[in-house]
Amino acid sequence: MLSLLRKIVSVGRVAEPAPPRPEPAAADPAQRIRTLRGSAQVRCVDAGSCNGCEIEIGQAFGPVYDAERYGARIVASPRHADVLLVTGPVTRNMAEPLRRTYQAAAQPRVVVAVGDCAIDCGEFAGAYGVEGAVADVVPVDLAVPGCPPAPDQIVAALRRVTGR
Amino acid sequence: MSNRAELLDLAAGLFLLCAVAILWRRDVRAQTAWLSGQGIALAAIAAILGAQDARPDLYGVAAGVALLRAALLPTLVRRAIAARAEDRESAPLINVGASLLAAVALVLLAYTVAQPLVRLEDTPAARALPVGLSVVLIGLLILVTRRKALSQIVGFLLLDNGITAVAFLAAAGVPLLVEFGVSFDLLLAVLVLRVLTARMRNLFGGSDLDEMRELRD
Amino acid sequence: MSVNLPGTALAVAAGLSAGAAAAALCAPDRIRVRLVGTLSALLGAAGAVAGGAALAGHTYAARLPDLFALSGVTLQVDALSGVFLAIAGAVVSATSIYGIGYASGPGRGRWAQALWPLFAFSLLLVPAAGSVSTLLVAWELMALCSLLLVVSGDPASGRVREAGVWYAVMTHLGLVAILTGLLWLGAAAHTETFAGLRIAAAGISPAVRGGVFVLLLIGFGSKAGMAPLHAWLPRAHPEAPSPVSALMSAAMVNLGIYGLVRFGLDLMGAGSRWWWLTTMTLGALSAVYGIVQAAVANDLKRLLAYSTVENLGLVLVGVGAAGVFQDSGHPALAVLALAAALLHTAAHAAFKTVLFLGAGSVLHATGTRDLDELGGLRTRMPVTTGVFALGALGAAALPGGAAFPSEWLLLQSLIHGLAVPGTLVVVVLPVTVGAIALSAGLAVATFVKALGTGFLAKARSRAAEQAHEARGSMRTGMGLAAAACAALAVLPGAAGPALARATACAVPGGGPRVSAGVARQLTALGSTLWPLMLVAVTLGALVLLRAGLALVSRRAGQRATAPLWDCGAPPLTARMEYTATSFAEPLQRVFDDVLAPESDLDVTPHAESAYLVERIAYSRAVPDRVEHRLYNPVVHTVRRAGLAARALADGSVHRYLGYGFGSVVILLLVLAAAR
Amino acid sequence: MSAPVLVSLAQVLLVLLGAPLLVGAMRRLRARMEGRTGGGVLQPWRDLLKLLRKAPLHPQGTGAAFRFAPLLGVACSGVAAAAIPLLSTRTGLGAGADLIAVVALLTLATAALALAGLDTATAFGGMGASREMTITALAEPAVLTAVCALAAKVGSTNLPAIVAATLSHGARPASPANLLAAVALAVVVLAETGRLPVDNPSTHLELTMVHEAMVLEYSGPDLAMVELGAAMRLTVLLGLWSALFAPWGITTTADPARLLLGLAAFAGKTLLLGCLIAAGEVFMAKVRLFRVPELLAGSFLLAVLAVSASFFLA
Repeated sequence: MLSLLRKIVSVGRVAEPAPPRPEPAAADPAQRIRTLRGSAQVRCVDAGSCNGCEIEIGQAFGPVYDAERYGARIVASPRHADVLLVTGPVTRNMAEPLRRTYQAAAQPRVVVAVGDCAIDCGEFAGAYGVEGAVADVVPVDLAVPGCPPAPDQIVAALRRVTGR
Repeated sequence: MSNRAELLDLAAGLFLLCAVAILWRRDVRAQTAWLSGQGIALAAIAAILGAQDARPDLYGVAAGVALLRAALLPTLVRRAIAARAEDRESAPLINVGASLLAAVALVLLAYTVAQPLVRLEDTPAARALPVGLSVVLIGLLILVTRRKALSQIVGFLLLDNGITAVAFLAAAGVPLLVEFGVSFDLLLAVLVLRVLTARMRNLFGGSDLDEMRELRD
Repeated sequence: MSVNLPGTALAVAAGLSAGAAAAALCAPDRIRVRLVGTLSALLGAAGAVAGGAALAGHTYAARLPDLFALSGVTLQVDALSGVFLAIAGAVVSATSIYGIGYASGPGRGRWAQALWPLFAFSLLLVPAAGSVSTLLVAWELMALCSLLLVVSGDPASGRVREAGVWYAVMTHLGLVAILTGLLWLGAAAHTETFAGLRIAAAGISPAVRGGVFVLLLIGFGSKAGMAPLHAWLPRAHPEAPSPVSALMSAAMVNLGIYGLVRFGLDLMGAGSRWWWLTTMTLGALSAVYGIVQAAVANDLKRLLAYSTVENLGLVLVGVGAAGVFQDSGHPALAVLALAAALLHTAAHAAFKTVLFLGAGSVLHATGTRDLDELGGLRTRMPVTTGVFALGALGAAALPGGAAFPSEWLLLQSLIHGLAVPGTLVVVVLPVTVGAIALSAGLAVATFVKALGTGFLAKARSRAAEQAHEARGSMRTGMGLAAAACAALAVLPGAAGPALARATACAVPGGGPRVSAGVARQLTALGSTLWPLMLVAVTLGALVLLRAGLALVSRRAGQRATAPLWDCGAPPLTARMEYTATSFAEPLQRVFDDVLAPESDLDVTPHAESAYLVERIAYSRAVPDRVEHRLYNPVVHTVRRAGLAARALADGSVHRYLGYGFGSVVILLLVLAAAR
Repeated sequence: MSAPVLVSLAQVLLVLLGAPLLVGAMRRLRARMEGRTGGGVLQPWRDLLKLLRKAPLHPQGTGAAFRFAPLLGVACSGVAAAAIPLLSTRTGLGAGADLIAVVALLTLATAALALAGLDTATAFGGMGASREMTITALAEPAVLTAVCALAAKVGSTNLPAIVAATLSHGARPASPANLLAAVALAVVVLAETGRLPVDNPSTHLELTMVHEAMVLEYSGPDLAMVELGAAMRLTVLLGLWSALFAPWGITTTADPARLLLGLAAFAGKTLLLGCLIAAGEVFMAKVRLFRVPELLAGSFLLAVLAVSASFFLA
């Protein structure tokens, strides 16, 4: 316990200083949906990704990028969520669960497609098990390109939702 | 009531709390930490009694107790654990919940049997006597119900702390010499047990007492 | 001279009882059920009036020498009897009205209906008895009627027969204990009327009184479901028809308490401390054991039966505490504890009537008592669900429930009792408080389970899906009992003066001053609970308003309906729900050592490979451990002795005559030697 | 309106407004110890306001229990806040501020939420309800026995009376009976508010959830009420604990200046306790569900010892 305490003191804060707030654009959810200003509960949906994007999302909520300071928090149920972070091309087996997850979230809700696969199926376009991009299944509000996208890009997208 | 009596009560309460915590926790390392705490409480009892009766020799005893019970003995036990990780859990024979309920009964028993003694001499020290007795009984309970040799040592130390407390409270302190004699015996015993468990471990790979039954012949 | 209210009411009740029984036997089928039900309800009302009058301070005493051949009948009604009369009367009323709808189905015999008013009347007669012989006769009448009613449910069913046998044996062993105890007491006191016993008891040696008390504790305790003599309760209550279960559980078992209070506290003047410490310990044991069993029971009525064991255990704790305090010269505390016990008896009667009648409606509507097959009744049986929820709130002893004031009072008396000097008290009281608290906590879990898995959520079987609401008269009966529940929950203070009078009968040292103190305390309790309720309700309403405002300001329309969150993989079926068994699983594990559940896992491998599983069967049962460990060995021994004795009976008449002759000779020899 | 009623109203308002801030501070401290920055003290309030603005949902097949449990939770915590002497012993509920009644009221809120969990007919809802009720049932003996120890000396279970009696004896809080009862109740407070080591409030794994599992189906304003209720419950229980064992700063009057002092003391004490819990959680892991009974049995033992100690020590 003492060693843990010593480590806490010696490491201190590892979160990088906050980059400037992204320029608010008219298409930002925070501009459209005033309800969500300042707070966004996030539910991640892996619709068939290679888990590369999940690792980056994990980093975005980790100590270094610390998305929580902008009001985003991961929750356990889509009922609690305002934002769905969807990754990967939507596989046939995940299409229906994704639709149901979207329906389960209370209005207003925001869908963020994370990664190239989520935007246009990327490498997996046309594969036999793929139903399509996320936008083919549920309406997408924001897209974060990259394969995988860097955590700071994901954080920037979340900041567009919370407006902080 | 005087300030000193209140302090004595508080020290006795802490002494009892530590005993309960030792029974409560499974991790032997945590148990040794509480054992140190108990040693401090015991030293405090001795010191308060010394202040009360204006007996400077009790301060010496208190210092000795603090050194031995709060620092030396727990450290020895902790060293013994450091060697092997799997002995950290005390592996009780009956589950901890049941032994805690048994402890409730034991404490109430201690309280009941100590009543005549308390009535004999109604001083704050005498009234704290059931605490010492309870700790003795809890120590015995640990000795009986724990499987690992290391937690047996802990139980043994608890038992001895209880006996010392009873001696302090009932006889308002024992002579310095006797206390040190007993303490060094104890130290010796712990050292011997430690060496033995270490050797057993090297020979048989564990110190589960149930598995040692075969060693009797 | 004015009319004596309790006496008149009792006479009316007797007439109504005879009338109802006659109607059951003679009336045409078309009106029979309704007529008997109405007359029985009136009978109950008369009993309640008698009890109420007694509680208001009217007393009644009468001797009817010609009514019964040898000893005559002596009646005596005071405020203590009044409590039990009022409870029994009220319960009879509610259950009789309920019974009209319940009994309308096919297969309800005339005999069973004729027994009902007799049973009801015997429940009134026991507390009104004024002498040992009258009490014994009434007691036996009650035992017989209830036994026949228990087996009237479905005589062909093996389980009903088994329950009947258990009940018959235990109730009669209890009767033997009471009989022996009371005859012993009567012989020692040279009188059999209560008034005479009260005076003579002081002169009897403590050893005799102790012996009598032990016998009475066994006899009355077994009627009150005191562990380990409770074994008949979880068998008889589930198998009996529901109104009968309600009447037995809410009114009959109370009479065991009445017996203990009447003889132990009142007539024998509190006796020694060990009597009451024993009572208290056994009470605490019953409370914890009963509720632990209830927490893991799947059968709704078995659950309720074990809850009866728990609640009567709490009442026994109160009675025991009253005895201990009386013995140590603290009449005020004794009065407080006894008042708590009596109030809890009343509260238990109210909510247990509701719960058993509710369970009866469920059984009526679905044909099952198994909580694992119920669920979703909320939409199809809204009234029953609402009423059951009120009863469950009472049984859980939460604020707003019927049992909360009485349990609160009981805890108060115990906590204040810590001021009584004495090592034993200091040792026993905290542990008892812990036991009460544990039983209260487990009661919450138990009734959340009963309500949550039985009535809320989704139906787990077709039977539950096709349930229908209870009939009108059944709803009325349940509603009456529920109203009593609500009244006890919010206005416990109103019972203050009545309880003060009742306790004054049993705790002689109390005197009017102490009783007035208790009345004050109870009134204070009433006013104590009022603000809490009031504020809770207001605040609830306020928050509701706020939520409503938020709703209106945001969206004027209705709430959007969404399917349940099924983790994205439909369908979410009723098979995925938590059942009552799974709800209780953690508790069962925690109390593994107490319950010793029996589980059986049977894995059938596939024919082709031992690694492929074809079928897994899992079964679990939580038998009553006391029954297994205590009763079965006794039963086995008796059976073995019986088999051995058969060797004596070889069918030869000469031999039997010889036995008779031999015993007469031996008896004469013994007499001669004794001379 | 009389002064005690105003005191009670002030306490309710204080808990209502302050509870989310306490949760925010605890999250913030934990984030800092983990090397993060965290969402800020005001974040729970932002979350709550957002949830209140969201569209309410009615999950299919749920009934009144599901609908009203969150409101009841807030109401019960609110009434408890009015009853417990957080700022002053002169609260508006007077004789109604009974320790046993307050404990029972909080249990009522738990039971209602458990019923709501069962009402959803989902596996997780039932699982959470079952676990929560198990823990609550086993915590009860420790609570009431500790209450017994505290009440035995004062001769009353009335909260203002207990606190006033403790205040009038300067050194009393440090008596061994209080010490043991304090530890016993601290364990219970952790169990009842769903903190580590009994329950992990920030878990996302359904199978390890206790409290969270019951509320998975709530959304929007209902969820806001659940979270507000939980936060208020934490604040109220911490306030109760500090009122019983560290009553410094609580006035026995309704004097405004002293009330302000009491307010500062209350905020300080509650914040300190909350931070202790949050900091402790960084070092602690959740215990297995079936070791929780051990924890609570230990707490019960301490409570019994507290009762006995109030007799043989002092």
